[in-house]
Amino acid sequence: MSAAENPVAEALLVIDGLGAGYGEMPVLKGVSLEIRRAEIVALVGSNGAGKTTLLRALSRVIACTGKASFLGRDLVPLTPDEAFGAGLVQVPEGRQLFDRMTVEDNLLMGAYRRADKAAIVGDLERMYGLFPRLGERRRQLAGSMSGGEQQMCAMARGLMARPQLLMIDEMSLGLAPVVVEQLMEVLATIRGEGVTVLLVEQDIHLALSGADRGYVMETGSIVHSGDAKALIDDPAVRKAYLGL
Amino acid sequence: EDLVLGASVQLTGPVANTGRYYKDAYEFTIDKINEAGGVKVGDKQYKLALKLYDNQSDVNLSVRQYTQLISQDKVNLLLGPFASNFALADSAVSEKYQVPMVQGGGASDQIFSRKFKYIFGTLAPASNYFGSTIAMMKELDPAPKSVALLYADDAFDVSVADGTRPLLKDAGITVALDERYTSNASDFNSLLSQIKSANVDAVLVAGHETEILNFVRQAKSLAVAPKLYSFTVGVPSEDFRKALGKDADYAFGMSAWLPSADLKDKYFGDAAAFAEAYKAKFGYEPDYHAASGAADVEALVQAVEAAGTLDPKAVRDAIAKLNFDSLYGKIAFAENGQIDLAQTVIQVQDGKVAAVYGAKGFLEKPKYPMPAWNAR
Amino acid sequence: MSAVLGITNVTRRFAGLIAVNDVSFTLNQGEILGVIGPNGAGKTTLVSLISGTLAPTAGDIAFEGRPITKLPAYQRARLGIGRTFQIMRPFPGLSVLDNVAVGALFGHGGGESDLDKARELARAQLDFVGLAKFADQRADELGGPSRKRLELAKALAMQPKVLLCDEVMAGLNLVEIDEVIEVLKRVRERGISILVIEHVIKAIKSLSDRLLVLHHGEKIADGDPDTVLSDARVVEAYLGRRRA
Amino acid sequence: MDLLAQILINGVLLGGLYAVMALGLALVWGVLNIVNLAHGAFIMLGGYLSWHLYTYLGIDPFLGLPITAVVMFCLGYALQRGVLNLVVRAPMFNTLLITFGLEVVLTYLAQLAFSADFRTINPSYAGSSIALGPVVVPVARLMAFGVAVALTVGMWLFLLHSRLGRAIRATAQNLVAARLYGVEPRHLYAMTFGIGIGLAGAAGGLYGTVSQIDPYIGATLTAKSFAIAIIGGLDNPLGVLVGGLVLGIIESLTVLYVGATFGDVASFGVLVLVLIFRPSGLLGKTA
Amino acid sequence: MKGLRWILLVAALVVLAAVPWFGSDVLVQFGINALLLAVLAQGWNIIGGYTGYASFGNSVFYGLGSYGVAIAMVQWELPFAIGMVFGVVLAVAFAFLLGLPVLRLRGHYFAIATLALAQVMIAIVSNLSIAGQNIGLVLPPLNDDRLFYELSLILLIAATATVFWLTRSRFGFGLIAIRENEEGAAVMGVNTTLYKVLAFALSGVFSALAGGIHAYWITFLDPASAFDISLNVKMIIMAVFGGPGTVLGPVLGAFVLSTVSELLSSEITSVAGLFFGLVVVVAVIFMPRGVADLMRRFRATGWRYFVKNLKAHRI
Ligand SMILES: Nc1ncnc2c1ncn2[C@@H]1O[C@H](COP(=O)(O)OP(=O)(O)OP(=O)(O)O)[C@@H](O)[C@H]1O
Ligand SMILES: Nc1ncnc2c1ncn2[C@@H]1O[C@H](COP(=O)(O)OP(=O)(O)OP(=O)(O)O)[C@@H](O)[C@H]1O
Ligand SMILES: [Mg+2]
Ligand SMILES: [Mg+2]
Repeated sequence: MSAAENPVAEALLVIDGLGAGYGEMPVLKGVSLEIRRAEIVALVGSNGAGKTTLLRALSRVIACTGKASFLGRDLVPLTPDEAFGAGLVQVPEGRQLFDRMTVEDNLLMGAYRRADKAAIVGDLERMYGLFPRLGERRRQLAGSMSGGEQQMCAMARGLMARPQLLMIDEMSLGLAPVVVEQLMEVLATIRGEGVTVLLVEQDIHLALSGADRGYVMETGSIVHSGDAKALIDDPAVRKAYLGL
Repeated sequence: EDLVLGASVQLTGPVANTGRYYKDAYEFTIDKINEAGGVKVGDKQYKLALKLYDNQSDVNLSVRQYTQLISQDKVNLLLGPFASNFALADSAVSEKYQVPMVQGGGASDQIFSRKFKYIFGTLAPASNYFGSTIAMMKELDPAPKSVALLYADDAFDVSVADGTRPLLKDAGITVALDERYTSNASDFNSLLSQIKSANVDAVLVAGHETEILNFVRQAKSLAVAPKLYSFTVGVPSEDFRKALGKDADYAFGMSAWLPSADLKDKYFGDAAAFAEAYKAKFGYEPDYHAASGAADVEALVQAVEAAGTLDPKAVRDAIAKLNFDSLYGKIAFAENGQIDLAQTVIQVQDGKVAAVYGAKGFLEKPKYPMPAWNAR
Repeated sequence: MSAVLGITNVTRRFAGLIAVNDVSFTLNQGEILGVIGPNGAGKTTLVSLISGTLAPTAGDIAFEGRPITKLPAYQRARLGIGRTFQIMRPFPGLSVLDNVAVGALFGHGGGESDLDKARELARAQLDFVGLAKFADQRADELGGPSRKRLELAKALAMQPKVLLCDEVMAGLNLVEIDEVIEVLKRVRERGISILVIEHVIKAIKSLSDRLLVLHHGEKIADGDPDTVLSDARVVEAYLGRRRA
Repeated sequence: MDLLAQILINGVLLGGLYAVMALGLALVWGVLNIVNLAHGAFIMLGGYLSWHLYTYLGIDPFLGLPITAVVMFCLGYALQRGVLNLVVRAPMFNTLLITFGLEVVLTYLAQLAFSADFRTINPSYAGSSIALGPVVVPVARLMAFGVAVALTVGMWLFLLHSRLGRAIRATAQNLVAARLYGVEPRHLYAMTFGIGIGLAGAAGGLYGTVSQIDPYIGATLTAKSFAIAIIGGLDNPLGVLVGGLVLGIIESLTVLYVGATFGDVASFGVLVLVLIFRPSGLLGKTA
Repeated sequence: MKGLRWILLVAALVVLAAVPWFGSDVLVQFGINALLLAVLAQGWNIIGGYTGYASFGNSVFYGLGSYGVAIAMVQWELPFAIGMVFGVVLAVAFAFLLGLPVLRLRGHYFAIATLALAQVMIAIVSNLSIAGQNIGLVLPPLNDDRLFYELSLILLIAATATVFWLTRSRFGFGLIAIRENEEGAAVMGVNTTLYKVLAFALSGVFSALAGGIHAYWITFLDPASAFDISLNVKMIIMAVFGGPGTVLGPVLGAFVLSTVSELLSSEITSVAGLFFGLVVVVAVIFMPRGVADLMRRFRATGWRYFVKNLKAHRI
């Protein structure tokens, strides 16, 4: 509905009938959705619904069928590095840090495709400002950090890429409430800078309260969608995911 | 009809470099004998043929190949592989099937101490490799008083060292440094530094050709120049002189065989003719490995002709009784199956091998003492 | 109530960093003890110290009154200490069922020696945590949240006396969290004492009999959940304004 | 005393050579997690290449090093792209198998192409030396040592502080994450292997100036390189230099004080001890 | 289905056992070598395939077994059987003494440390006069290849039965858990140190017995051939080629590779090695999960099996 209110915003990502799976087993069964520039979209759903699979397909690490276009460009034939190059950046499930590299090297890897050296240094400092713990530990090996610290590192690495669309899988996982709160503010800030966010979350309350719009996924397809506030109030959603 | 000789030698693998002497010598000699009409057994005339396998420098494979040669390919008689450890294992096969093997590739004393009846060897005994060198040292002026004895840690070279020590003692030469080193060692800097600091007159090295090459090159780069150094291998071979160029000069060595015209041969005329024809055919000079291989073929042929039959047992007895002159020297096996040949001392002089000392004393003037590296 | 676990003045350092600083507390028989604290406060380190995968720099740990500080991890497991890993470590090439069977084969008291029986026990645990349908899948094919459940099932199959749960609810939605809370409550009914680390405040509140707060490796609060959660220091360091 | 000084110098110079030999192996192993059993065979090929350049074109072996390294780099790049990339995601042991196969193939090809004869690269200065008082420093080894130090330091700077170096490390540690962050792994893997093989080629050139080459030297060189890489640690090229030096010195001292057959025992003994007390090598980080 | 498999297995064993009665001498000798290599690969499978520790030290066990037999028979003039026992004792002692420190290392580090042990053993044995130092020992020849063949076959059956038992025992499960995640195994109660050492020793026993048989058969051994690293590489290659961590994989791997290598060396004698290398490379690319996996899946997928493998493992 937010999209309807804001018809001028350009469609950033358009997915139509997207299918993907592992080996012989299909997981996504024709997913369709649309994300516009500078919005925060929440993707929620129960365990095993296929959210992570969708992000993997969009990042092109697994094969997919159907249509997906990003900024008007067909995503399907791209390789992961090309998808990244187009501005589609993912903070993956399970963090996937470079464990035996330092925190700083991890962040710099986020900026691997960027050539603007000075700006990279600036962004690095910005990340250390956002996550002081990372600043204190810039020489620590990422793999030896605590779970939550690693999550911060993964977030910061994603931001270092200066994405067009940032897809975050399980953002709040393992983070202290106070940090989650800060991160939601960060998302609001970068949205203000024109970055679009696709937020996959189990904490539906959190996700929908911070997002503009939401999609609910169930066993490989979208079952509900709409304005975030409206979704929270949707009795079906409340019953299935909030246990109310 | 064919009289087939079987052999398995190292055509590939780490010792292929020496293995090829045997292949070439076997084929060369067989061709020559066939040109001369082949072998006459009783009143039948046979052509010689060779069945040769590549054992890839793998002992297990060579044992299997010898078994195959005897039991499937039904060869009549056997020629040997190169190297003592191969000869040790393979001689058990010839013994088992009671087919005689004459081999010119293994000199280790163990091969001949097992009381096997079907193995014969044409290399000189390991223990006496340095015998003639030490005899010469006594007559040099000034005679070396102290030596360093270095040897690789394999069966053959340990045997050489064991045989050399009492000889040195008898000659009244002190052994200032007695070191065993790892086979295939490529770094001799530490040993050379010790040699330099012990200031010995002579260095005797029993090892493999690569080691000797390394030794000489590193001796030069560390400016280590004793009055004399002598090596069990390398010096007679062309490879050695090619690899070292001028630095090969002054190196002493020994050979039980030299391509001299004094060694008369039934098929080749004499050893010099053999060497010449060999070089013309294969593009490199034969050394004692090749001559020994050629002699092995001749020994089998002579024994068959003497026995007048192809029966392996009869041939075996004929081999034991052989006594003939060949390009390699006099072939007559001792009770244990090994031949005894005196080693001639040789030296590289101006890029050529010169025979300097033999049973009858000096043959040519040795270049002695060796000058410092920067003075040559 | 008797203490099953006694932690006395335990300290653990990592090159130049004190992860756990002079912490003492007890876990009582049949109790559920909640442990919270900011990211990097030392919670996971504490669990590792108790389970024996890390050795303390100083201090003592006792199980049922006997010192276990020097025992290797496997002996502690046989005594009845089971743990889960926050950064999940299944046996990736084994089936989900066999992952759990390892616990049954080797756990408390040396475990079951018959393979078939162990698999039976394992199946029961999978039912219990709701993973039965994945029994024959390879463990590394499970999605994140299912792996959390697998961690729990593995630890439970050991038939432990003490269960150390390191963020087993992270990444679950509220309905699923309620299911796990139920599971843990039933585990406690079997007489198993539980230490839970969790950032999901709702869960920790409804589960814990007592709450322990770590901050910079130090214990800053220990007591009744409601009191602890309203402690000003805890609010500031951990909860943030929104949740408070 | 002079002897000891001489032996130490020998050890240090030998160590430098060892370090270059192991550098490529450590890179490929530490970064790509490929235990390259064909490493020694690549050193051997590098040696032959240098030998040909020297013998037929008269190019000085040290000046020829860059050529050798570049040619070998191309070979490595092609091999990774064409062959090894096909098995990157197969179970770990497979890289062991496939590099074993490569080593056999390369060795036999070398024998077919170059025969089993020994080759030496013997420029005029190869045997010369500089006398420092009673101590003699062989020129060729000194130069090889200089190249070794330069290469290691260069590698260190490259891996730790360049963008490409960082990406190489990242890809090795987490292929999925690296791809998610814009790395093109096919090319990067090939670059890494290429660099490793280029280094092996350079090592071969150096080796040829101090020792001789035949098609079969590979296996021993691989084993030696292993020991060095591990003693120093795989994380860090400087570690490899340290590993090489430690090994060189220990071997030289062992020959002096214990006996020449104990060189290997000492070096491998030290290796085992280092591993037991510092499993990530002397300079490795313990994570 | 199950019954059929057992019948096939028994039939295969009968045929194998009968080889010396109908096969040529060369076939029997080839058989002895292939069987012993299969034993080595199977022994390695226990520590490498099941426990996940890539041992390069199994050739040390092999060497100890060889020397056990040689020393007993040559120096003490004891019968062969006692020599075998002595070899096993040496191997087990070695596994416990050196396994303890070395098995603390993981992954490639373990591999290299064990590699080093073989080097050290060569140096030690070269200095022991009872072991004949560098010269080695020459054993009395026994012309009974049939006996050697049957002994090797029995040993292989024993090794394979042991591995089969592993797959369905608590001990084997513990080893697999260690392979999959050692820390995880420890916190679940697996005595990792003990299990690893036991696996190392068990794998060593088979290697030692194989070494003992081989020494008596080839009648000669010296330090370099007894502790030959390339033999260790061979057994790994065979186990991996067949499928590590499976019951029959290493045996299949050993048989297939031995046969290929034998055929090559008798057909195209001097470039045999080259082709052997190529075969290995191509095999890894198209069947990286080994012969055992191929046998299992090939029937269902046909030639697509190779294409699928290629697609699944490349980047
Ligand atoms: N690597 C894999 N191999 C095989 N199947 C997989 C793999 N990863 C996920 N799956 C399966 O795909 C389905 C969808 O998983 P996915 O991870 O996309 O769900 P999700 O919505 O992200 O759920 P979660 O809340 O568990 O993260 C699940 O049934 C899961 O078991
Ligand atoms: N191996 C290690 N080396 C260095 N520092 C470490 C190591 N392990 C943990 N740390 C540090 O110790 C501190 C405590 O870590 P721990 O994992 O116990 O935190 P935690 O309380 O579990 O945090 P989280 O809630 O994020 O999981 C962290 O700052 C972490 O970076
Ligand atoms: Mg997910
Ligand atoms: Mg934690």
